[in-house]
Amino acid sequence: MITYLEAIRLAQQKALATDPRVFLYGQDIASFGGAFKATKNLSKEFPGRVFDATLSEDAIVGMAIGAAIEGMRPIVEMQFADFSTCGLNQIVNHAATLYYRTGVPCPIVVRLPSGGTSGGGPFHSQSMEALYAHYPGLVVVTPATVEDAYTMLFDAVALDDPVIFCEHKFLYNHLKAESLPETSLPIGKARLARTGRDATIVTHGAMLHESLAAATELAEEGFELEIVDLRSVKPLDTDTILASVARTGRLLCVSEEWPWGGVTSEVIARVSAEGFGLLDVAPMRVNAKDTPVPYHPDLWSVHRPTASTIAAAARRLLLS
Amino acid sequence: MITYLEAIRLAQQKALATDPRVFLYGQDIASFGGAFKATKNLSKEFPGRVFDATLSEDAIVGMAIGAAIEGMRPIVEMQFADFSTCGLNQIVNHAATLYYRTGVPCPIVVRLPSGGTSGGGPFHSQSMEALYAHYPGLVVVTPATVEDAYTMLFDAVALDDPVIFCEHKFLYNHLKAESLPETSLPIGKARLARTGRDATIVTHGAMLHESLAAATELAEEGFELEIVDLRSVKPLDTDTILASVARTGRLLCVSEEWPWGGVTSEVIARVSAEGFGLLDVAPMRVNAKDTPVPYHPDLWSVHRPTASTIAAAARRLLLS
Amino acid sequence: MPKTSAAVTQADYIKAYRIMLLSRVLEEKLASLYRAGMIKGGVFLGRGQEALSVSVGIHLHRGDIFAPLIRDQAGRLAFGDTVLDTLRTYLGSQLGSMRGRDGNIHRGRPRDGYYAMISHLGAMIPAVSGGLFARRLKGERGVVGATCIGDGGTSTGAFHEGLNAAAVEKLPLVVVIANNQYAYSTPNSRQYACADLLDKAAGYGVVGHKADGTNLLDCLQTLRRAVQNARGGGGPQLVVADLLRLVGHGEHDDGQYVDPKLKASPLGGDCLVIAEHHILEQKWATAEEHAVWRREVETEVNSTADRVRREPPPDPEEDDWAALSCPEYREQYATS
Amino acid sequence: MPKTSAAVTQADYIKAYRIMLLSRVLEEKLASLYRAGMIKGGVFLGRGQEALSVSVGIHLHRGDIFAPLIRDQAGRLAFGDTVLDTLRTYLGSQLGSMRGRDGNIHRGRPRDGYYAMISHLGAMIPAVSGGLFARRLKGERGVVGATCIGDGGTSTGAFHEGLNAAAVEKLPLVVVIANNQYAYSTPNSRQYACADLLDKAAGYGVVGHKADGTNLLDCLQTLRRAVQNARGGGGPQLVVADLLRLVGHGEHDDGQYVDPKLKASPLGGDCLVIAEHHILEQKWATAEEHAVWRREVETEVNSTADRVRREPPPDPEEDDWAALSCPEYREQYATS
Ligand SMILES: Cc1ncc(C[n+]2csc(CCOP(=O)(O)OP(=O)(O)O)c2C)c(N)n1
Ligand SMILES: Cc1ncc(C[n+]2csc(CCOP(=O)(O)OP(=O)(O)O)c2C)c(N)n1
Ligand SMILES: [Mg+2]
Ligand SMILES: [Mg+2]
Repeated sequence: MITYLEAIRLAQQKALATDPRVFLYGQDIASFGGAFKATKNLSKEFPGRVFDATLSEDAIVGMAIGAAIEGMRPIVEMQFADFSTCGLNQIVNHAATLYYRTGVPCPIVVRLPSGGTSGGGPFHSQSMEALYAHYPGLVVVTPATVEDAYTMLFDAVALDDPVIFCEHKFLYNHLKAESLPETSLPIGKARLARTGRDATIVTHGAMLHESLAAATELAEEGFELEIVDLRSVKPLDTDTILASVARTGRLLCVSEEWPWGGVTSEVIARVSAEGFGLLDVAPMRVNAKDTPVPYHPDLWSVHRPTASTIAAAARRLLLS
Repeated sequence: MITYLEAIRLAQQKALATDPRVFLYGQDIASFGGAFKATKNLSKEFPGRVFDATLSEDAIVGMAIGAAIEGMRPIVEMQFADFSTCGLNQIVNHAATLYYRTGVPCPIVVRLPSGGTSGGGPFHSQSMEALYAHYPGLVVVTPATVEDAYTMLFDAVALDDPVIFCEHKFLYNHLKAESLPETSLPIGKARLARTGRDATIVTHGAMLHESLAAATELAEEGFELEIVDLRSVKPLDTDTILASVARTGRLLCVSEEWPWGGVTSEVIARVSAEGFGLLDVAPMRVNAKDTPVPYHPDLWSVHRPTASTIAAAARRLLLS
Repeated sequence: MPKTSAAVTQADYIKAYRIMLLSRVLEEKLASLYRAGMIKGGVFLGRGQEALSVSVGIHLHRGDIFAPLIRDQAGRLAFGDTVLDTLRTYLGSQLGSMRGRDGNIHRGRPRDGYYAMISHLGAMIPAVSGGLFARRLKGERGVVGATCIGDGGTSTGAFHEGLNAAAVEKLPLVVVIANNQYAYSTPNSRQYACADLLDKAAGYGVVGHKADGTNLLDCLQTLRRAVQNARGGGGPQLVVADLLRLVGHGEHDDGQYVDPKLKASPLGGDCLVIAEHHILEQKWATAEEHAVWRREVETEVNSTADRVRREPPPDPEEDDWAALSCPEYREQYATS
Repeated sequence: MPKTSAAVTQADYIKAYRIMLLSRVLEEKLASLYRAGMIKGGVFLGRGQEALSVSVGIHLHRGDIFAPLIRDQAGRLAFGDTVLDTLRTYLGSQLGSMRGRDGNIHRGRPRDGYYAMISHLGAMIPAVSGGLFARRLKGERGVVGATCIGDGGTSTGAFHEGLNAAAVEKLPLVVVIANNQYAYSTPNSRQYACADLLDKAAGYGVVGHKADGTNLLDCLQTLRRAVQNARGGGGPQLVVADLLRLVGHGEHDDGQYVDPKLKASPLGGDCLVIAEHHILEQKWATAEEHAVWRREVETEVNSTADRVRREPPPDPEEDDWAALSCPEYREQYATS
């Protein structure tokens, strides 16, 4: 069985093996294999292609940008997504503006181990997809399955533009697959993770699995929920969302991020603006609470959406 | 006549005069009076209370946080909003989490000279309110009038929580008022900038004035637009917005920021979720284009919303 | 203020040693609670760094500012933190200073000058500087602020900006670099290229001090001098202590990447053992007295742990879920 | 690679001087276009810094990497930038390298190793380092990368992180600090506390060089040595040149805060005038020849400016408004 984490490792392995322009750069990723072991053995397998970085997120991203200008395809690992705030300036103001300003694309991939886990606390749990999606010039992806972790990372490396790769730590060892696909939906396309006629849940990342569990719960009550896994939040596949809402007439957006200006508000804004007539009732959203992510497992499990809070919201939506 | 810029200067003067805990910290703000002269003469008037900082945004905010812990009320000036990305980590991960984590509030004000001006280009034009509003623990305000620039800055200093004060550079010398009010709406309350029955425009900052101009244009065509000036984008005064939409049935959100996850998407998401039945037609939005802010004046004036693009959108909304 | 620091006495040494011992025993307890699955997230220990850390905390007064980092359990205890609050924070007790909202090393009581670190390394340097700046503005004299960082942390922009700003303001700041040879798995050879981290002091225009991190006496003397210099108006002080992290980065890590040569070198000495030997050699205490000390701290740690484990966890229903202190500015979202 | 650099010849000096002269005349033109309202935003000149800047650009080869900063018009021209593209970028011409999307000093041609600075100071240091790192990975040898920064820029975290990372990788990077005594209005006394910015070199473990920024010969010699050291495998080189900004921060600023004592000191000398005198004294050219040089550059600058002013501005209707290179990933918004 291949875990989500192993899929990320294998995608990097494949990228290194097939594209000489690829190299890996990040803290503790060489002989140690990374804080989560996402690069385990790669430095041995690809000597001179995997480098330990200094404790300098700004320099890490800046170095990757320079290397990309020279035609390389760096994959950068942030030790936790939360530390990318220290490299944010280079990401949003340098990598993201390079093509627009100079016509030279900036093919870097920044891997962000994202999202909450038990005991992670305020600084090792953040979901930063909305922050990066707000800025023009970045592609922001949020794989929710082992298959997507693999194919989307490989595809991200092939892309000429900077990609923020939000991989979810909660899924690292939690998700497993029998085998890995050779191809898949391209970046930018959402996927129907479950079909149903009664309401559409739009979600991404770890919340896909909470939403699927909620749908199972609701199915026992006779409701069929359709679930759209966004896969990438920028670009956002409005067409697939609208097509689903056209079928169901009801929309629930679920995300582990903070609510203000997050994926849920962007999705609801688009559906309301572009598919107003498709909505039978008011769209709803379920987000994390608007506080830092708490440390204690009991607080954490209430802070983020779960199958049961999603199911409760879905029930309200279905009865409205 | 008092300009918007002078109002900001006077608010700081009043804060320094009335509260011994207040001090100012930022690049070139002491004897030079700041890049925009928002602190002109204050270092002379308040010796030992206005300090030139090193070229170190992270340290500037970090110092302000420490001073706030010790009971002071620092007002920090970023030379341009765009450079706050270099201090973002301290803002979103330190200032914004302090109260939640430790119970000790963090009363700092970070002034961000925001928004586009002719020839400003990609790095001197950004509107960063959405970035900060996404994070829990911050109050984010966007004064659009001389009066608000004055009262909201003074109120921001009095607030126990960190405030991101997005002052608009385009308005600095453009807006003038006869006199300054003693009191005003509190932070967190939106204001009806114009009443009308046909549609609601929700906007903030420099876009208020473009929207007002659009409303004047539309009035000549017989349409009466109501305009809500948000004043603060976090907290967002959903009640005032909903009350207006209840009267007009039509919503157009206008913002100079980039669209993805910006104020317009948050407002539309809230109105759709909480006031779905109030909407007669699909809500619309007008934003800046999803690229860096261009340098050439001709590109810039098409990149951001203007009275005429807002009027055009309003016409479509009214006829839909 | 005297220019030369008063000598470290036997009493000072023993006081410091006993805090080190308490810290070591407490950390062993934390490790065992972690292994038992009772602490979630991670446990990060200061084993091998107690001599340095205690020397920082012990030279600070009430009214000073201290922002400890990952491996400063000993310094925290010396500055007034308690076994009780340490355990409460690790176990996420409702009654701890962080009320379960934050945990492990991310704890403090800012109102008491004991700042609560954020994870982002380097960030506490400007924060302590700002605290000192505020004290100066308020007319307080003789205050010192200290903060610790690792070899890895010196590579952050925050370290640089913070130390530079403190130097420009000539603040009474003591920055202590625990050069434990690794940042997580990254050896110094991949972290910096200067001959010695002390070479950085001149580049900031601050006073530099070197200490042998395995030697309690040297740490005490060096920190006494540095703190007194700062207190006396000498501006920022940069202390670099060489030592070795005698444990994994966290308790999830066996640290097998650590070079055996380093372990075998003088850097690999255990400061606690060395100090114990010194006390016995100097006949400042007998082996029996020492055994009593250890039993005392073990009793304190164990009984406190038992007590905290019976305390209620934070109740999500009771929590106000408020990131802002002003209730009127808290946001309402139409979310579940 | 020779360890000692070849001497700077008369021809080298004159070549450099003539680029300085071109730069000065071009910048005067930019200032007048700004005053006439034809350039929007700002104009930031390198007056007084031409000797240093040209010395950087002139020692780089095709295939090297150069990331100039605010005051590097002379260095840009030496590296191959043109009067034409400078004017096009300032005037926002459609035909300029930035196509009106970015302007003034924010220009470059990254594909030619000529990186386009972003405003955030310090950011170009890791970018050039990354470029050099890539070249090394690709097996290229003998490449050098250079970038410039001000006294103020040394206070950024980016400067520190970038230079440190370059030192760890021992990259052939030359970082040139134009210590022009002010960052905008902020004097060095409020910017750093070290005795000399050169004291920073040891803290990074890089070679330090000092130059007299008012003296072209010294700048040429120093940069030649630094660039050759880097090219020869000596790792990062830090060059600190002392001089004075002989103009406001930008053309909107009269710089009246500059200390008159500094202006009157040797630091306040105008490198262009000093070099001109040197040439005349050395009889490397007559006053008449010099006058011809000046007329030539004036003609070039004026005629190019006239040409560019007739060029079309960017057409918003024609622009694809694309921040991403891959068309399929461009977002569509239901906005007007
Ligand atoms: C800005 C930032 N980047 C990354 C991390 C993740 N991280 C936590 S501890 C650590 C290693 C720290 O090494 P060092 O500073 O030498 O301290 P030590 O652990 O050796 O005491 C890293 C990389 C962090 N906390 N902050
Ligand atoms: C990170 C960052 N903060 C603030 C600014 C605004 N700014 C532009 S130039 C400048 C002064 C630069 O001084 P210095 O580095 O000495 O260069 P000089 O202008 O003297 O050549 C400042 C503060 C900036 N560009 N980048
Ligand atoms: Mg270390
Ligand atoms: Mg300068």
